[in-house]
Formats: sequence, structure tokens, C-alpha cells
Amino acid sequence: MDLKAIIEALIFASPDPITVKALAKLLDPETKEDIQAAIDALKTDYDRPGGLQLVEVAGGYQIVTRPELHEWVRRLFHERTTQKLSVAALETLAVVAYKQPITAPEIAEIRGVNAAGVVSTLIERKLVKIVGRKQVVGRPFLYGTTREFLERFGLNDLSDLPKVEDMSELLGFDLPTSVSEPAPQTELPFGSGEVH
Amino acid sequence: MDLKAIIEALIFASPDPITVKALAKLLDPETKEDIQAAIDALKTDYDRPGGLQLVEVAGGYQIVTRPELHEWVRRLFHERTTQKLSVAALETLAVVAYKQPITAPEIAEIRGVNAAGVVSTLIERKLVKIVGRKQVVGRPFLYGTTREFLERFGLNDLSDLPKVEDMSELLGFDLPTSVSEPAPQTELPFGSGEVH
Amino acid sequence: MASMTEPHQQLDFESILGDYPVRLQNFEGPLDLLLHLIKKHELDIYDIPIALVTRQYLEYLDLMIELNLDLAGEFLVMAATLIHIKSRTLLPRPDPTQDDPEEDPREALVRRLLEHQRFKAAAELLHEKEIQRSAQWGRPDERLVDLAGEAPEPEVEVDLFSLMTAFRQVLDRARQRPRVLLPPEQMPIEVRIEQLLARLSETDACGFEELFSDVQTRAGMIVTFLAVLEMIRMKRVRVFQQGGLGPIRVYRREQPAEAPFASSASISPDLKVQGSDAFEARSTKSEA
Repeated sequence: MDLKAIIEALIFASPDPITVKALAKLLDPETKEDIQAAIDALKTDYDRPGGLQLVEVAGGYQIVTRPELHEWVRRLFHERTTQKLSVAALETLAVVAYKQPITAPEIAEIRGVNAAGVVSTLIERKLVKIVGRKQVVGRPFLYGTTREFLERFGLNDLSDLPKVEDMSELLGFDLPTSVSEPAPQTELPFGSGEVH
Repeated sequence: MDLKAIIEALIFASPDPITVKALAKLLDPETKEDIQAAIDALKTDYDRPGGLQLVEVAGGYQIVTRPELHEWVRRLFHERTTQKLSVAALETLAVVAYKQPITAPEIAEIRGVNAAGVVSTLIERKLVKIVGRKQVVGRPFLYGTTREFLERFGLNDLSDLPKVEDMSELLGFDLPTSVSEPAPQTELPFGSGEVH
Repeated sequence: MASMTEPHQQLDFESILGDYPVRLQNFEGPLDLLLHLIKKHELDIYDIPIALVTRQYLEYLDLMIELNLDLAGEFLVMAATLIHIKSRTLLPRPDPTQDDPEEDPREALVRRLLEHQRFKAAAELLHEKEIQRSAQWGRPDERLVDLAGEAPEPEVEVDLFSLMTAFRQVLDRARQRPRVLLPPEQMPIEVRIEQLLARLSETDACGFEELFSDVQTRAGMIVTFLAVLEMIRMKRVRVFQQGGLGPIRVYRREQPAEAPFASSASISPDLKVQGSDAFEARSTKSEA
């Protein structure tokens, strides 16, 4: 077996820095000396230029990103590029979707927290847009959902959004049985056309 | 700057498999071509013997331990944190995966049993999601698989789903060619004729 | 109708890889049971002896009923289907009501059985993929915090279900939120100042956000914010911030000997808050 490879995998997968002692226990009957020699060889491997390095921390070993690349890594976490949304953003989006057109103060009123920052995130993600201004003091912007929103959620138009009244049963998964399709539990299972 | 090193650090740090698109956004103004070239070079680096490998999964890249070292890595942990899927859940998931987008009544039709409970379990486990509504009377929800599904099963995209040809040995009997022929690209490899 | 899926979900996938278990409750649905019968009796799926299969199927059903098993309605529907097919096969004569007298009445059932079987096989292949994948270990999530420098905000993948769930949660929360006892529009700033001072300490820091924790409305937040400004102006509180982005901490000051609270220098009466249609800051004087 390739001791160095096993040790690399173990260091990589360990949630905490892993010590030689811990490695020796996992790799019994390998000796600590052999393990240390393998780690040293691994260290040399990681001295090559690359994005990762092998560091000794808290008495153990860990694979980390190189410090000179931290700015890039930081960017990864600050400019989220995924298709995901924070819980606050999703809730705000839901309020906008169901209550549109709606102003930021009205969103805040429903959600119980300030909405301004989250709304601008949603605008950036092209899920929400300004649709007008409310004719009240301050003339706040009115927000609504976008074309991209419908596409993203597989909706044809806003009437496709499940009604609030239906929601409790929908969430309980009493799915609406389509009239056009035979519900298997009440009719003969293979489609009326073939049996009758 | 060393593009390959930055990309390695980003792939390592990213909570989910990171796509070329996401990398391009973070590394602007680098082109996708240059990024892809750097990834390919990185892949070659990871082809060296070692404990880690660079895999393509769920449309992105991820650094993981080599599968042949699984038994060693497993010793680090007392038990797997991911929950097993029941047979019913797995079979329902297969129907959704190959037939998506599909409604609950259609799933029930194929499986011969009511599908609502299992579908809701799969949604809770984030393996299945609502992708829209079918434009028929009753507008039932259409279900599809998630990115987490691809990640859990190590698939890069839906075209990675096991082909029906591979299945003949698992079946107790041969498939008629009419149903085992791969369908055109819009359909999944499995899509036999419509249920109805 | 009771579903058969629940007791079945505890089973390992492996249980169907080998022989089908004979315990009846393991058949999730009628198609599973039929496939089992076909396999057990080594029948040709393209030429199912329908009388035999129907008899076997009904025997199982009888046994299930005898054992008081929770029999899903699907099993009964299939029984009816089998009997229907059998009756059609047993009466070989031109049927005037049938469009296509050549059609084998078993055909539709065979198609369903094959499709069901193919998905069972697909599930096995998927399961193999899952096992292969689970041999690959990624960087542990526990290490995210040191990589990101801070715990990144948790994010969720969004679909219609999560959107609906989110909206319901917002509505539930709004419903549960206790109404503020005093409508904030009518709460004078000095009352709010007294409330806040009662919560502040001279030695223990209070986070700026915490001052707002008991208000739910925009108007309530505005009153609170104005109260804080007023307390700063009147030197009733000390406010600290570490760096430009650190948390703002608020301490109560010792009551100055010569600074009666409701001083004549009150909040300027023209202080209005832009965009607020629910609230206008009032002069403390007019309330006094």
C-alpha cells in the first residue's frame, strides 16, 4: 500500500488537524517513524507551486489554501455565485411573489425585519424588479417579480403560484389530483383506454 | 498570477462543486477557455499517484479522496452522516430521475402505489424539487431532481444516469428493443413510451 | 387510504437484491407482488398464464387479510384488474364492444410490469453509483469556517416548495408576533427612553440591535432609534464601536446630577422621517 497516499487522504478528510499519534493508531501496525517519513515526503510534494499547502498546526497536520491566495478564497465566500439564496432572501422573495406589488416598508412589516438589503440582493439576482412607486408619502418603490423568477420556478405566469389557501394542504402533501389523469388509487391502474 | 493555483484553492475551499461559470465570475477577466485549460492542467497534476483526485460532479469540480482509500478514511469516522435511502425512496427517485419532469400521479402510475409520501420525503431530503406545474387541468406539480441528487450519486449531469443497456443483466428478462432504445436527446436514456 | 410505503422504508436496499423476502408486508405494491410471483414460478412475462397468476395473487391477498395486514387499496384494484383480464382471456370470441379484437388483454399489464421492473433495476444502478460516490470523501464541512474566515451565511437551494414554505413561515411568524402593547405611533419617545434605560447597564454592554429586539413595526423601530439619539444627546448612554464594521455596544451612563430628563431642549419638532406613512416623530414637548 502507498502509505503517503493514505496519509494524504486522511489529512484531507480529517475535520481537525491530525497528529502522528492519531495516524499511527489508524495505520497500525505502521511505525511512527515510517509515518513521519511519509509525511515529510508529502510535505516535499506540497512544496511545489500550487493552491494548497500542508501545514503543521496544533500538533497535527492539515491541508489548507496558501495564504497568498486568501483574497481569492475570501471572494468565493463574499460573491456567492451559486443558485442558492439565504433564508432571509428566500423569505423576502416569497413575500414579494405573493404580495406584489409591494413596498420595502410593507415587506418589513410582514417579515418583522428590515428588508432593504435583501431586496437589493434579489434585484441583483434578477429575481425582483421595481415595478412602480406607491402614491403615498415618500413615494416608496413598489417591487414585483421578474420573468427570470417565473423561469427559475418553472411557472408559466403568476397565477401558477399555489394559492395561500391551498398551501396548508399542499405542504401536507395532499397533492391536487389532476382531473385529466386517473388517480391510480381510485381507478383501474392502467388507463381507462386500455382496459375498457 | 498562477491561475492553476488559484483555481485549486477555490475548488478546495468551495462548499459545493464549483462550476467553470462560477470560477469565471470570480476570476474575471479570465476567459472560460483559459480557466478550462488550467483545470485540465490541474487534472493532469491529480493523475499522479496520491491520496486525492479531482472529480467532475453535479456540473462542477471537487477535490475528493481516492475511492480505493475508502476503508482507511472511514476509520476516521464512527459512522457515515448521510442517511440511507429506503427501497421505496430509491425506486421513486429513479422514476423521477429518468422521467423528469413528472407529476405525482404519473409516478404512482408507474410504481403502482401512491407516491405522495415518498415524494415529500425526497423533497425534504433535497433530492427532489418542484420544477413547475403541468399545464393540464388541476395543474399538478412537476418534480425533478436537484443538484444534491447529482452530488449524492456522483453524477455530473442527467446524461450521466446509468443507461438502460447496462440494465439488461439486472433484469430477470430481456427488454423488448422498442422500449430499451435510447430516446432522443430531449428525453432521458430511459424514456419509454408515455404511460398514457 | 393507508399507504404501504411506511413500514417498507425501514428496509435496506440490499433486501431486494437477493431473493424477494417472503414476508408479505414487504411488497410495496401490487406490481412488486406480481413480479415476485412471475419470478418465483419462473413464468414467461410475455406469456403470463393469467389464471395461475390471478389465483396466486388472490391467495396472497387472502393471507394478507387473514394476517390483518394493512392492505393498500392498490392491491384490490390490481385484483379486479387481474380478474377482468382473466375473464377476457377465458372467453375467446369476437367481442362487439372491443375496437381491436386482436389485442391481448394482458398487454397493458405486461407493459406496466416491464416498466416497473426497469425502474427497480435503475434504482439498483443508482444505488451502485451512490456506493461508489460514498467512497469519495470531500473536504469536511467543519473546516469551512477557517477557510471562509467566518461562518458563511447558510444558503438554500430554491424551488417552488421552499418558496411556499418560506412564505408560510413568514405568515406564521407574523401571526405569532405579539402585538406591541402600546401602539408605537402613540408611544412618546420619553417612554421609550425609560424602557431602554431600564434595560441598559453601566457595566455590561448591550448590542445596538438588541435595543430593537422588542419592537416589530417600522414605527417602533423609528421611535427606538430616535430614543437612542436623544439618549446620546442627553449623555444618558455611551456608545462604542470597534473599527468601522464591529458591533455597536451601548452602555448606560451614570445619571448626571444636573440633567433632568425631560429637558426643555427637546427633539426638534420638524424632525420627520422620510418615507414613513405610519409615523411622524413628535416633539416631546407637545406630549408633555
